Amino acid sequence: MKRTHRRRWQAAAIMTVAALAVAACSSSSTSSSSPGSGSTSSSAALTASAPGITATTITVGSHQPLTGPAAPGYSEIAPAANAYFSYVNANGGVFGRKIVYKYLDDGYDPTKTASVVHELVLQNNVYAIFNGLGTPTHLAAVSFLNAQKVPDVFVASGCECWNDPSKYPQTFGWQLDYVREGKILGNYVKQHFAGKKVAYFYQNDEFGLDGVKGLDMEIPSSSVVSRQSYVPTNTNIAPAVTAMHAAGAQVVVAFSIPAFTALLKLNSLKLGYSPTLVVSSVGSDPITLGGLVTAYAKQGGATVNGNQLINGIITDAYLPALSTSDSWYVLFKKIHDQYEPKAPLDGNFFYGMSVGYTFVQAMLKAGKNPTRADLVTAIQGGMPQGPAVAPYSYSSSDHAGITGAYMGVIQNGVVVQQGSVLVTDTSASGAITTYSGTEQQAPASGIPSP
Amino acid sequence: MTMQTLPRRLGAAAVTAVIVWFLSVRLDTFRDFQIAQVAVYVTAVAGLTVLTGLSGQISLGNGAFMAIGAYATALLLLHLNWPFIAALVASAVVTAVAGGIVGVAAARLRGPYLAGATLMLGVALPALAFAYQGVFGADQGLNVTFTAPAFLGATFPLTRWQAWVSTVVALVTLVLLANLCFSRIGRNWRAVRDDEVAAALDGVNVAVTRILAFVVSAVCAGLAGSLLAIVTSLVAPGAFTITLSIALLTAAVIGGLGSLPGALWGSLLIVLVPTYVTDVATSHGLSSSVGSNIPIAAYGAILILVMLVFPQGIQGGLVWLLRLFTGPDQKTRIARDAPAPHVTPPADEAPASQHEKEGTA
Amino acid sequence: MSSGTAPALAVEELVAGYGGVIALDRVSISAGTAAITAVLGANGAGKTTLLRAVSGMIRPRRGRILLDGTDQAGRSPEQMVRAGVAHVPEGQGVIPELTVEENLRVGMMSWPRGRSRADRAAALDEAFGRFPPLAERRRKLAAALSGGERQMLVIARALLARPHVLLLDEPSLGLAPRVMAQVMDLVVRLSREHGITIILVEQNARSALAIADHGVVLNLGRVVAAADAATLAADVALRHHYLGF
Amino acid sequence: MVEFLQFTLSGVSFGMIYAAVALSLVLIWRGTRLLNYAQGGMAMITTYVAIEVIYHTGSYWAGFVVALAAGVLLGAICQLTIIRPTMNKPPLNAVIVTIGLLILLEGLAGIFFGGQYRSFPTAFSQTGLKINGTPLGVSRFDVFVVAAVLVTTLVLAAAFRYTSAGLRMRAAAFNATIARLSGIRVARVLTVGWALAGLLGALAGVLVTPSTFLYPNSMDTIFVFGFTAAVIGGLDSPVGAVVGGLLLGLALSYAGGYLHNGSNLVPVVALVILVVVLMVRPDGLFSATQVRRV
Repeated sequence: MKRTHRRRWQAAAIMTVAALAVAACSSSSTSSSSPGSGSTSSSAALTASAPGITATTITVGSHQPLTGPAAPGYSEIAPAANAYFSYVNANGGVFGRKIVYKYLDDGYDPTKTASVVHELVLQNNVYAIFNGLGTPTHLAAVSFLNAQKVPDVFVASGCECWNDPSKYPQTFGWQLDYVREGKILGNYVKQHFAGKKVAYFYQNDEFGLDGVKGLDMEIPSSSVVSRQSYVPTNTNIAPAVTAMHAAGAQVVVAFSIPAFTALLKLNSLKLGYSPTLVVSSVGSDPITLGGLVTAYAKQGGATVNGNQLINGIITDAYLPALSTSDSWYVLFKKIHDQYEPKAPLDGNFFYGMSVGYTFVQAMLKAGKNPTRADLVTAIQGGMPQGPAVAPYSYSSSDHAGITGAYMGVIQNGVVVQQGSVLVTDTSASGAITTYSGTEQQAPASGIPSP
Repeated sequence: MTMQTLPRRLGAAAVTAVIVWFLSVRLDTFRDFQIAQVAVYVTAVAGLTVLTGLSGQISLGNGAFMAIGAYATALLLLHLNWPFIAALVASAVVTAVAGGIVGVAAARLRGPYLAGATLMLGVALPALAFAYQGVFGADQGLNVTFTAPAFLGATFPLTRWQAWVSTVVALVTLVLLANLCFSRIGRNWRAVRDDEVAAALDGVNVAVTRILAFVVSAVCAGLAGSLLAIVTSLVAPGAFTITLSIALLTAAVIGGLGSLPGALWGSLLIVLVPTYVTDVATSHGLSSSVGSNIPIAAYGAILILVMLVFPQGIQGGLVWLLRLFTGPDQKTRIARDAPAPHVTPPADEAPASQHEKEGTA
Repeated sequence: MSSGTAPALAVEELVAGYGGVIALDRVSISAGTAAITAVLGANGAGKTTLLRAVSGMIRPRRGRILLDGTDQAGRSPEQMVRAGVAHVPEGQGVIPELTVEENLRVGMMSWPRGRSRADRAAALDEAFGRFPPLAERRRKLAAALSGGERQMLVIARALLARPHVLLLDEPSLGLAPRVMAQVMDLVVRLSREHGITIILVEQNARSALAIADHGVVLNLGRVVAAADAATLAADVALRHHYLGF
Repeated sequence: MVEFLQFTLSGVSFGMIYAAVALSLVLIWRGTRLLNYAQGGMAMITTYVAIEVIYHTGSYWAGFVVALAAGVLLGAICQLTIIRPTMNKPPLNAVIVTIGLLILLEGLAGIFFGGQYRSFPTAFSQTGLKINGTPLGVSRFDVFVVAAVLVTTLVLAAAFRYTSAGLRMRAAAFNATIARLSGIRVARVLTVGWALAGLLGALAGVLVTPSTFLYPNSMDTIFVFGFTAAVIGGLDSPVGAVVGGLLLGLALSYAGGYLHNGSNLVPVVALVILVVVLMVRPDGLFSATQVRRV
């Protein structure tokens, strides 16, 4: 018996060594298998201006929900950005350097996010983390990145928490944050549906809650008759819709992802309930939405197509409409067809391209041999307006990003702009003003000028 | 006997600690982070392997106990600024209570009924973080700030400190568990697992024994959750989905159910395999929808294969190899550590127990 | 079927066991057609293992199992029952969750597909005719039966497989003496009237030898004696030594 | 009052889905004493098959039938290839194998069908039914869902009770030893059990997907609730599975509708119901154990 025990624990100890040795081996193999990093880790200090930057490459990393419940929709963003980078690389790159975009799957699980971000920074020596997706996920990485002084740029989440230069000097938001978006939508509802009964339908997380926060800044609480939240993992939203129906809401403002905007439509259909729908840009992408509701439409009695079911949905947008008349759409479609033809050219893809474009802008502004600090300084110095319809707010005291959007109505699968671009801030008192500037045209070369 | 072997286990633990220390200093800081992760999982999996392997109770909800430990730690660090060690102990106490409650409910349940109840627990508990957003912060969860002590110097990598802390906690847990397993309590667990009636006739209090097992595994999960809080610096419901609970059970069984070294193999598997396969997949320039799903598919395939090739898990396989050199005395403990297979008699050759007795008499 | 000369069932040099344990060590037995062969011995002697080996429940390691002269060793239970060997295991022979009639229908599962509903119905009626108590309860769950009725049910089910050889494991276990006597009578009738070869495993050696033509004594997996039932019953030393009466 | 009616009807419609999943679990449990954690994943795969067929043939019913056939096939193949080898190993091995199968299937779905939401057409109109002006909150399709599950259940129940094949399955499930000694080829019967379970799972998949959309994880939640329903009803009882499914469907619908912030509490409510039931009856509402103990 005792002998057995001794042997067991000796065995355990020996095996531990063996196992950790295995870990060590797999370390070497992983780093060599990740493009660029193998050389950087050894030679970065000698020739390149910063970790992740060599004479020939800029390696940036990201965490994305490529698998798991959050993958639908979001998993196309990184490939889209990557497609834009490939286009830039093929056309001279950034000061001759090619961008190596290494995005890893975190399955929308914060623990995994922490793991992959540590791997990207500590092992693959990325220059920056770019467009890390998701609020709870990125929150698991943000303090580590700032502690490591790694630029954490253009987070793919509309949380206003990224705009905190004193706490997170390395971190920059990009997209229109949900509070601003809520204010702009709320403002529209206040103006156009005064006296009507309003209901909120929102995802029960930071996205929905911040959105509602913005709405409440504009819409008088007296006119809000029902507030229904949903959980993305539970697709039975019949109770929520029934409640809004019963409350007699004539206008439903939705901070929902496309699938749940579609389910909202489905459940209204079942109740013979047809309120005016006001949907945040996240959940109103006509391409995605049209595709999702087509199935109902097919069997919906009449032989309508999906677009007719979503016609008249009121929404906002901070990126140009996906119409052939828009220079950005023309550019991005060209790149899409060349580098990622299989992916659907929808709002998410457009988003990925646009944020990729912004990153190239920032890298060009950061200079020929940028340090990590140079990138942060460059962005804080203010960024020229890109594909987005509204200007960026970037300054040393503001890391938010896009500041405004225009209202629009979905007609035949396209968001048709209503009125001019509106800009605002995240404070309850902050006014919503018309933006006088004009939308930028895409450069002929498709690459921003330094 | 426990008293005599205690020093040996402490010795083994010390040896392992030295090895880990050496590796943590030699390897790059990301490996430190992985060591910390492995330590976190080992702590949780060891508790589960005892619960399921020795006392014969399955749990698909130990992720919930990790969540409880993690939130307890986060709240104490956040609002009361307790030192981590105090928060760690407090979390253990809290999860012990939670484990007790669940254990009482579980004591009457068997097999899939217990699995179903614990599975639902694992699904439902994170939902509370949304229901009480004021306290638990909904999906954003709670931020945890954890820094290396000043005396180590400003340049000391945090990940290494995380690795050290987690490893120490894990090793202490393992030593305590080892003593428990071979004490009277451990023997009672096995007795109850193998034959409740016989155990009861021997004067073992079946209910108490089973509940105690739940408490122990809950405490281990709680400690792991507490460690996870300081390793990921965030406690959010997204980290404690049912996927985590299933990963824990998987690790326990793959490693070798009821074996503490097995807990280590299982944890290494779930930490290293995904990272490794991902890097291989992405480095071969596959389209992201394919490349990102290959690790998932591979992981599933590995689970199936290990279970078919090594019915007793990795530890079983290793011991079998070891026996080739060190004689048959190892066989007994596989037999002892493995759960009694009679719970599901195979549809074909299933000798009714009295026949077996006659056969082996 | 078989010519009276060749034994209906002959077991030669049979070795079988569980895991590392040898439960049967080169056991040889031959059972004449329509005869009752009692297999006796203390607990753990290997009696049940012998039946399980013959019915294919466990795969013999060595040796032959001759049915009307052809070796059947290593066949599965499904095949053995089709070959004409029915095994009534000790204890829980009935399926309590099924009705009495369903339990009996299970007995006909080995029949070739071709057989008509009428044949099956007739067979059922015959069984109920032979066991009136079962007929009364045909739609009740078998769980509701008494010990004796359960034993009837199990034997009736075995007979529905139309066996040449019937393996009975402790049929009298836990039965009241009067019921036990009925069961023993039934066993005798099965051999005499229906020409079924019967292997009877019994703890209760006295009553077993009373009805058996032939007896075999096992001890620790080996045959220690094989003779006429009468001879065995008369052998005082053997009785004291192995059969405890 | 109208709301109550609407909650009830939509609760029934979802409840029947849970019932179908629960039934498929019960089928396998009764035969093999094994819980198939991959049931949802298998249903997800067969639903992808259905979608491909529908979009190529344009016929819903072609997809429907092919999905069920695929379910039968997948069930049988899985049992023969990876489940049978685990039968004489420690029971948890089989459990882990099914979990591994689930993960494998979800990975393969991602590889071959991509991770995006796919919408699934329906056989009948999704526009809501009305009774003299009052919307019921359910569509013709929901009626079809309920009918399809009920009919399938009744057919199966009848087959189990009155056919020789059904008797074979029950005998094998309750006492494999006796079954084999009576000439029933138990191994074959178990494969058939998995095939039928695969069929029920596939049915649940095609019926629920129009209201959830299809993606590799789309059946996860459905499986969890189906499992819960099966446990509530008692894993040995097909009737229990249906009752458990309806019970859960209704309870969750009311909880979502009447509780403040109910959508968050849905899983908690499910847990409470489960615990309460199991505390009163540790083997579920319709457990067969009473019979067993005799």
